Amino acid sequence: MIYLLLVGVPLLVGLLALAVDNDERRPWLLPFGFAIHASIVAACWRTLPGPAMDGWLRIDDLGLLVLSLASAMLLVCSVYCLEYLRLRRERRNRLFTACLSFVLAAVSLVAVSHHMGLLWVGMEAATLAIAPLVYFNHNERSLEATWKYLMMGSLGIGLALLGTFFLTLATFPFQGPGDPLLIDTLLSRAGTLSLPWLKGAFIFLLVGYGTKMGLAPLHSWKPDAYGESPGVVGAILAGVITACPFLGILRAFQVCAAAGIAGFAQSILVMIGLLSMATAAVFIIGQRDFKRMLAYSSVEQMGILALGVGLGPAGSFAALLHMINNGLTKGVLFLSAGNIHRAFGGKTMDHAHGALRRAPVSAALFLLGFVAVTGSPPFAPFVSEFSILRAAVNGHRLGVALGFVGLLAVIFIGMATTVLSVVYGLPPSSDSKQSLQGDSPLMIAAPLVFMAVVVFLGLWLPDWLTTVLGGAAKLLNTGAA
Amino acid sequence: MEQFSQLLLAFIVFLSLYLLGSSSLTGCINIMALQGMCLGFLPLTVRAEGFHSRTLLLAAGMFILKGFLIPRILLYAIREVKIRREIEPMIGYAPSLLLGAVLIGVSFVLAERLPVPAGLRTSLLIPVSLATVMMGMLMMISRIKAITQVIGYLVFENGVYLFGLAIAYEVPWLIEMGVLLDVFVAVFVMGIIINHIARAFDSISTEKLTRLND
Amino acid sequence: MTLILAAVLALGAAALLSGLFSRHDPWARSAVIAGLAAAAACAGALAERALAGREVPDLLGPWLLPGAVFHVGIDPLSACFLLLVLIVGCCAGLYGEGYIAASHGHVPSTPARFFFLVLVGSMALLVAARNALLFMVAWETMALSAFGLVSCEHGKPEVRKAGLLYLLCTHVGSLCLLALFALLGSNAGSLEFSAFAAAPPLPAAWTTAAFLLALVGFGMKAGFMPLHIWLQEAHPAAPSHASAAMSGVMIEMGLYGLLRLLALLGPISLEAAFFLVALGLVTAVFGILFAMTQRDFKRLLAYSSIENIGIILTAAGLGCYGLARNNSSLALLGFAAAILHTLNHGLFKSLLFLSAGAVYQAVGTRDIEACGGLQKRMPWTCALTAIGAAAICGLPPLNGFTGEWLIYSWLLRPGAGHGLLLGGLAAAILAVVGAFAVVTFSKCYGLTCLGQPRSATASAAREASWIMLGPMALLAALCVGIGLFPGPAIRIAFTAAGDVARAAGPAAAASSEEWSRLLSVIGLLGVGVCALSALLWLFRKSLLHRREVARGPTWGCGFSAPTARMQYTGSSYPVPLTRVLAAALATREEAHPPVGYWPDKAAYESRTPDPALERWLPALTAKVEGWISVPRRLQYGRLQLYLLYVSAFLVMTLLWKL
Amino acid sequence: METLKLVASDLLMVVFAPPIMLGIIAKTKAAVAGRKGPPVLQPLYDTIKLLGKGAVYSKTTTWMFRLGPVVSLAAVIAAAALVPLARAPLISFNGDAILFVYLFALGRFVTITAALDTGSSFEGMGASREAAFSSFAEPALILAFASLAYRSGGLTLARMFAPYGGPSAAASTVLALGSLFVVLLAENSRIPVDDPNTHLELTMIHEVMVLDHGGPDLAFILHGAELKLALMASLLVRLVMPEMPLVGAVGSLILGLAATAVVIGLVESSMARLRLIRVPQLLVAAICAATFGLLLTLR
Repeated sequence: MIYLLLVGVPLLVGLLALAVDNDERRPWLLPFGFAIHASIVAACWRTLPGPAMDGWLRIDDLGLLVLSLASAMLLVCSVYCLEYLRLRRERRNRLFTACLSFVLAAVSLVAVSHHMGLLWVGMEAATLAIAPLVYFNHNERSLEATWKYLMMGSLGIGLALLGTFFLTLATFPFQGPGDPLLIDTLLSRAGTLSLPWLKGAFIFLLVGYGTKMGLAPLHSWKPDAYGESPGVVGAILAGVITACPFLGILRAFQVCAAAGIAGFAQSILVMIGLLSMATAAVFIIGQRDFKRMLAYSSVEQMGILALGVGLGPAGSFAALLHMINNGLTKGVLFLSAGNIHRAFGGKTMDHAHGALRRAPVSAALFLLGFVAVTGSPPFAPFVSEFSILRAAVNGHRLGVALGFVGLLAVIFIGMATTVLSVVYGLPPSSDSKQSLQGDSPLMIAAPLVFMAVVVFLGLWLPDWLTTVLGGAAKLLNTGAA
Repeated sequence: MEQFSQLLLAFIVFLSLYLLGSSSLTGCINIMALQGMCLGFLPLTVRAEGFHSRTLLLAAGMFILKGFLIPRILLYAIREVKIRREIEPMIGYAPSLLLGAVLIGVSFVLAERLPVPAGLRTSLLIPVSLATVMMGMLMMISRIKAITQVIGYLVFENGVYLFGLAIAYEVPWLIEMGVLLDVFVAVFVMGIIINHIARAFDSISTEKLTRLND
Repeated sequence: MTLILAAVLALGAAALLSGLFSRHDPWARSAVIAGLAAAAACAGALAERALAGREVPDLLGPWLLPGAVFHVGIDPLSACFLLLVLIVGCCAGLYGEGYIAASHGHVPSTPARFFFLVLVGSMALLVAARNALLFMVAWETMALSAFGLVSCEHGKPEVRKAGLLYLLCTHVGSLCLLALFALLGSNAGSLEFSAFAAAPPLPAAWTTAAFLLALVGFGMKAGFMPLHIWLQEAHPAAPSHASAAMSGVMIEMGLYGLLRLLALLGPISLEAAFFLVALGLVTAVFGILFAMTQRDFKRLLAYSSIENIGIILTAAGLGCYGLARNNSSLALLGFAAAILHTLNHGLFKSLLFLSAGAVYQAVGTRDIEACGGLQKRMPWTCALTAIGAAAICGLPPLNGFTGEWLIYSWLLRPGAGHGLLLGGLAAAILAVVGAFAVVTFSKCYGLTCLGQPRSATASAAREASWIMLGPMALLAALCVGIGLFPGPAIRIAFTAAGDVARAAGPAAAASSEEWSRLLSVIGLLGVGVCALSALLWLFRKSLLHRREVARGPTWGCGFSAPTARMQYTGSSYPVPLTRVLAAALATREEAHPPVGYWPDKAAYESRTPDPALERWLPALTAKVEGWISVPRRLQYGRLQLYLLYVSAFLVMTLLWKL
Repeated sequence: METLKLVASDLLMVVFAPPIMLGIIAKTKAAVAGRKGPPVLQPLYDTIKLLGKGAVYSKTTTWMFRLGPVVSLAAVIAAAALVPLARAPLISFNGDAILFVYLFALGRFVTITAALDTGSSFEGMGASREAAFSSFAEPALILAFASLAYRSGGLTLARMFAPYGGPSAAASTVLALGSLFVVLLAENSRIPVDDPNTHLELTMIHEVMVLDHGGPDLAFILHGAELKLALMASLLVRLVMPEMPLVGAVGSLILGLAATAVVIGLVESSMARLRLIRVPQLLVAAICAATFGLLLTLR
C-alpha cells in the first residue's frame, strides 16, 4: 500500500500537471505533492514497511537512504521552482512540472524495488523523464547536451540490461520458487551462483549504471548536460539521479559480497574511483565555466563514492554518508550557481565576476558550498571524506590514501581558482543589466536550507541516521572479506 | 532445429557485418529489418521447450516490431530530413569491417570464459549476441550521421535481445518488458531528437554537435 | 574547563551579533568589545589556573561524528598559547574598532569584525582541543576565517590574488594534517590525543611519512621556507588588525601544532632534529634578507615574521635534539626558548603591524619611499614603533633579547661534543640574522618615521585615534616589561616547555629558576641602562641649561638647499648588503644614472623577487599545465568518442577481470 | 676594601683610559709621519671642551636624535660593567658575553636611528654602511667568543678571557686575537675599514653619522666610541695577560692598552683605507679565522 503511495502520488501529481492548463498555478502542484511524498517517507522512517508483491517491493536501509535523499531534495527544489518558473514565463512549463514529478516517481520505484529487473525499469523511466528537463532551454546547446545525454544514457541502460541478464544466467540452473532476480533470492543462493557469470554481471552493471552515474571514463555526457540544463535540474541530476544508479551498483556489489567475490568488485571500484577523481582533477583545473566545473566536481564525488565502497565496511559507511552529503552540497552549489548565472547572464569567469556585490547571498552560498564540497570542516562532506581516508589508511593502503589526498588537493586548487574569481572582485560595469536581477527570497531560501543541513550534519550526525547508515553498510558487506 | 538456429545466428552476425560495410541509409534500414525478422524466428528455435504460446507471442511481436515498425519509422525519418547516403564515416568501411571481425573474435574469447547455461540448445547464442552488441557499439562509434547511430543502437539492442532469449523462459517478463520498452522508447525519443536536429542544424549529421567541449 | 567553552561561545555570539548589527555600527562595536572582554575574562582566568600548576580537569562531551569526542583540556602549553591569543586578540580587536572607524568604509566593517572574532574564537578552541577531529575543525575554521579577513577588500586585484594563494596553501596544509591524523589514528585506533600518546610507536615507514606530513601541514601555516609563499602576500592584503592577529598568533599555531605533536609522540630522531635546526636557520636568514629589501612596510613585517618563525623553529629543533639525546635539561631549554620567543614575537610583531596600520591610514600608502618625517606628525605611533623595532631586533632592555639569549646560551653552552662546531656556526648565523634585523628595522622605522616627509600625504599625516593607540601602548608596555622583568614570562615558558620536554618535577623547576634568575640579572642591567640614560639626559640638560641651544637646518656638508628628495631611500639603504649578497638575493636593479654635464632625470629602482613565489611556483604550474594538457584533448565534444570510451572501457575490463 | 679598590680602578679605566688610548694612537701616527703631533691628552681636552659648549639641533630632528648619544654611551658603560678590566668584572654571569655583544648592537641601533633622524643624505649613507659592515663583524665576534667559551667551559667573559692552558692553547688564542683585532678595527671605525679623521664625508662611515651632533652630544658620542675601543682592547689584553694581583694587573692592563694603541697606530700609518666594497672581504676573513680557531678548540 505504502509502496503504491510512494510511486503513485508523484505519478498522480505529474498527470495532474499535464492536465492543468495554467502556467501560473501549475508549479504550485509540486510542493504540495512532494510534501505528501516526503511525509510518507517520514512514516517509513518510523516503521520500515515489510516486503510486498512477494518480495519485489521492499525498503531496506539502502533504499530508505536513497528514497529520503530524493524526496527531501525534490521537495526543496520544487519550492525553488515556484520562483524559477515564475521568472521563466516565456516557456510553457507543463512538461517541466510533469517530468519533475515523474522523476520522483521513477526514483521512488528504484529505491523501493527489491528486484534487479524492476530496479532497471525504474532507472529507465528516470532516464527518460529527466531528458525534457535537460532540454528545457530549447536552444542549440541544450539540444546538443540532451542528445549526448540520451545517447550515452540509452547505451548505459542497454548495458545494464545485459548485466541483469548475466545476473540471471548466474543463477542457472534455476529451480524453485521466486524470481531469480529478487535480491533476497540472489542473496540466499549466493553460494551457488556461477562466479564467471556473476563477475560479468557486475562488470556490465558497473559500466551500465556507471554511465548514468557518471564515473570516468563513462562521464563524458555530464559536463554538457549539467552545464546546459537549468540550475535546479543540475541539482536534481547531481544529487538524486546519481544516487539511483549508485544504488544499482550497490545492489550488484551486495550480491558479489554475498557470493564471496567482494575483493574482485572492490578492486574494480577502487580503480574506477581513483580514475574518476583523476579525470575530474584534470578537467577542473583552469575550467572557466563554473557549471561545467560543478559537473566535473560531481564526477569526482562519484569517484569518491566508488572508492569508499571499494574500501570495505568502514569505507562503505562513509560512502553512503557521502552520498547524502554530496547530494545536499550539490544542491547548494547548483542552485546558487543558477542564481549567479541569472544575475550575470553568463556562466563563465569572463561574464561573471564580483558576484558578492550583485547577488550577495547566492555568492556567499556558492563560496560556502565550494568550501564544503572540497571537504573542509566544519561541513558535512569533511566527515565522510575524512572517514574514507581513515578507511584507506586503516586498510594499510597508503598508496590509495596518498592518491586520494593528492587528488583532493589538485581539485581544490582548480575549483578555488574559478570560484573565487566568480565570487570576488567587481561586477562588470552593467549597462543593460536591469533585466538581470540579484537574489530573490525563495531562490535563496532553498539553497539556504540545504546549507543549514550540510552544516548541521557536519557538526552533529544524528544517531538515527547513523544506525540506518550502519545497517546499510552491513547489508553491503555481508560476507565481505 | 539446432542446425537451423545456428544458421540463423551466423546469418545475423553476417548481417551486422554487412551493416558495418554498407553506406546507403535505406540499405542499412532494410538489412536491419531483415535482421529483425531473423530475431523474430529465433525464439522458436533456440530453447528446448519448444512452442509455448508465450514464445509464439514473443516471436510475432519481435517480427512485427523489428521487421516492420521500426524500419518504417526510420524510413519516415530519413524522408523527413531528406538524406540518402552516409557521408564519409569516422572510421572507414574496410577498417570497421576488420574491427568487426576482431570484435567477433573477442566475443568468442569472452564466451569461452563463461559456462554454457543449461537448457540452451545452441552454444552459439552467447558469443553471437555479444558480437552483435559490440558491433552495434562499433557502428555507433564509427558513424557520423545521427540516423546511422540510431541504427547502430538498434543493432546493439538486437544483441541484447538475443542474449535475453537465453533466459526468456526463467524470467517470464523481463525480455519483453525490457527490450520492447527500451527499443520503443529509444527509437521514439531519438526520432524526435533527429527532427529537432534537422530543424536546428538543417542537417542530420552530428558533426555540428561538438560545440560543448573543454 | 567550561570557561574555555564560555570564551569560545562568547566570541561566537559576538561574531553573530556583529554580523546582525551590520547596519548599526555602535551596537556592532559594543558587541565586539563585550565579546572580547568576556572571552578574555573567562579564558584568562583559566590560563592563570593552568599556569599556576593547578590541575584543571578535562571536559569530555559526546559528539556524534564517527571517531569524534568533544574533548577539550588545558595544560601549561595550551595555556601559554591561549594567553597569547587573548592578549593579541583583544588588543588587535580593540584597535580594529578604531581602524574600521578611521578607514571611512575602505575596510568593510561587517566581515572585518565577524571573521576576526571567529578567528580568535577558533584559535582559543584550537589550543584546547584534545581530539584530532575537533582540532581539525578548529584549525580549518581558523584558516577559513583568516581567508575571509585576507579578502576583505576583494575589490583590489592584488588582494584577490593574495586570498587565492593563501587559500590554496592553507588547504594543502590542512589535507596533509588530515592524512597525518589518519595515520596516527589508525595506529592508535582512536582520534583522541591521549590515545596517540598511549599508542605503540609508529612503523618505520610511517614515522617518516608522519614527520613529513606534519612538517608540510604545520609548516605551511607557520611559513617555513619555501612553504612561506602565501605569507608575505596575505599579510599586507588583510586589514592591519587582522594582519596583527594572523602574524602574531595564527602562524604561531603551526608551531603549537608541532610542539603538541612532540608532546604526544615523544622524541624524534637526531637527524630530524638537525634537519629542523637547519630548516629554521635557512628560514630565518632568507626571511630577514627578503624583509631587508622590501619597500612595502607590511610586506617587510611579513617577511620578518618568517624570520622569527625560523628562529623559533631553530629553538624547537634544539629542543628536539635534547629529546633525541634524552638530555632533558637541553630539551627544556630549547623548547622554553622557542615558546618564549613565540610569546615575544606575538607581542612585538602585532605591535608593529598595528602601528603599520596606523601609518598606512595616515599616509595612505604602504610604500616606505613615500613616508618619512612622521615622528613629528604622529609622535605616539612612531614612539611605539621605535619600541617595537628595537624589540624585534632583539636589543637588550626589551623582550626580544630574552628568547634569543636563551638560544645563544643553548648553542654556546660549555661542554664537548661533535654538535659544538655546528652550535658555534648556528650562533654565528643567529648573529648575522640579528645584525640584518638591525639593518631591516632601522630602515623600517628610520626611513618611515624619521627625517623629512617624502610625499605630500606624509607631510599631511595626522596622529591615530586613542582607541588605536591604547592597545599599541599596552603591547609596547608588555614588550618593555618582559624585557626588564622577565621572571614571570620565563616561568610560563618553562612550565609550558615542561610538557614538551617531558621534564617535570624539581629538576625542571630548578633549572627554570636558574634561568629566570640569570635573565632577571639581565633585566636589572637593562633597568641600569635606562637609569644611566636618564642620568646622562639630565646631565646634558643641566649642561645646556642657560646655554644657547640653536635650531638650524640639517648640515648638508656645504650644500645649502637640501631637500627631502635628497634623503637616503629604502631602496638605497640596504644596497651595501644586497650588492655583497647578490648571489643569494638576485635583486633586480633598475638604474638610470645621471649622464652628461647637464643630466636630465635620473632614477634608481631595486626589487627583490621571491624565488619560491616568482620562479619555482610558475615553473611548477607550467609543468603541471603541460601534463594535463594531454588528457585535456579527450573531451572535445564528439559523441562518437564518448561512446568509444564507454565501449573500450567495457571491453578492457571484461578482458582483464572476467 | 678590595671591591672598593676594584671599583675605583675600573672607574679610572672607564673615564681616563679611552681618551688616552686615542691620544697614543694619534701620537704614534704622528711619530711615524715624523710630526710632533697633538698631546696625548688631547682627546680628553676635546671632550671636556665639548661638554662646555652649547648645542645646535636641526629642525628636522626629534627626540630620537637626542636619545642616540645618551643611550649609546649608557650601553657602552653597561658593557664596561661586564668586562674584566683589571680583575673580575663588576657583574659577571653565565652568558654575559652575549649581552656584551648585544649592548654594542643597542648602541649601534640608536646611533643609526639618530643619524637617520637628521634626514641628511650623508648621515643616511653612513648609517647604511655602519649597519651593513657591523653585520659582518658580529658573526666574527660571536665565533671568536664561541671558541673561547668552549675551551674555557663557560660563557662568562671573566672565564673566557682568563689565562688558559689547554691543548692547542697558543694557536686558538692567536686566531681569536686576530679575529678580535679585525673586529675591533671594524667596530671602532679605524683604518683600514674607516678613516676617523678624513675630511671627505663620502668616504666616512662612523664619523659621517655624527655630523650633526655637537656640544655635549658629540662629547657623549666620542667618549662612547673611545670607551668601546678601550673595552675591546682590554679584552685583547686580558686574553694574553697572566693572572696577577690587583696592582700588577692594573699596571699590566694599562701597558697592554698602550701597546694595543701603538699597534693600532702603526697599522693605521702603514695601511691605506680599503675600498668600501673590500671591507666585507676583510671581515669574512676574520670570520674564517674565528671558525678555524673554533675547530682548533674542538679538536
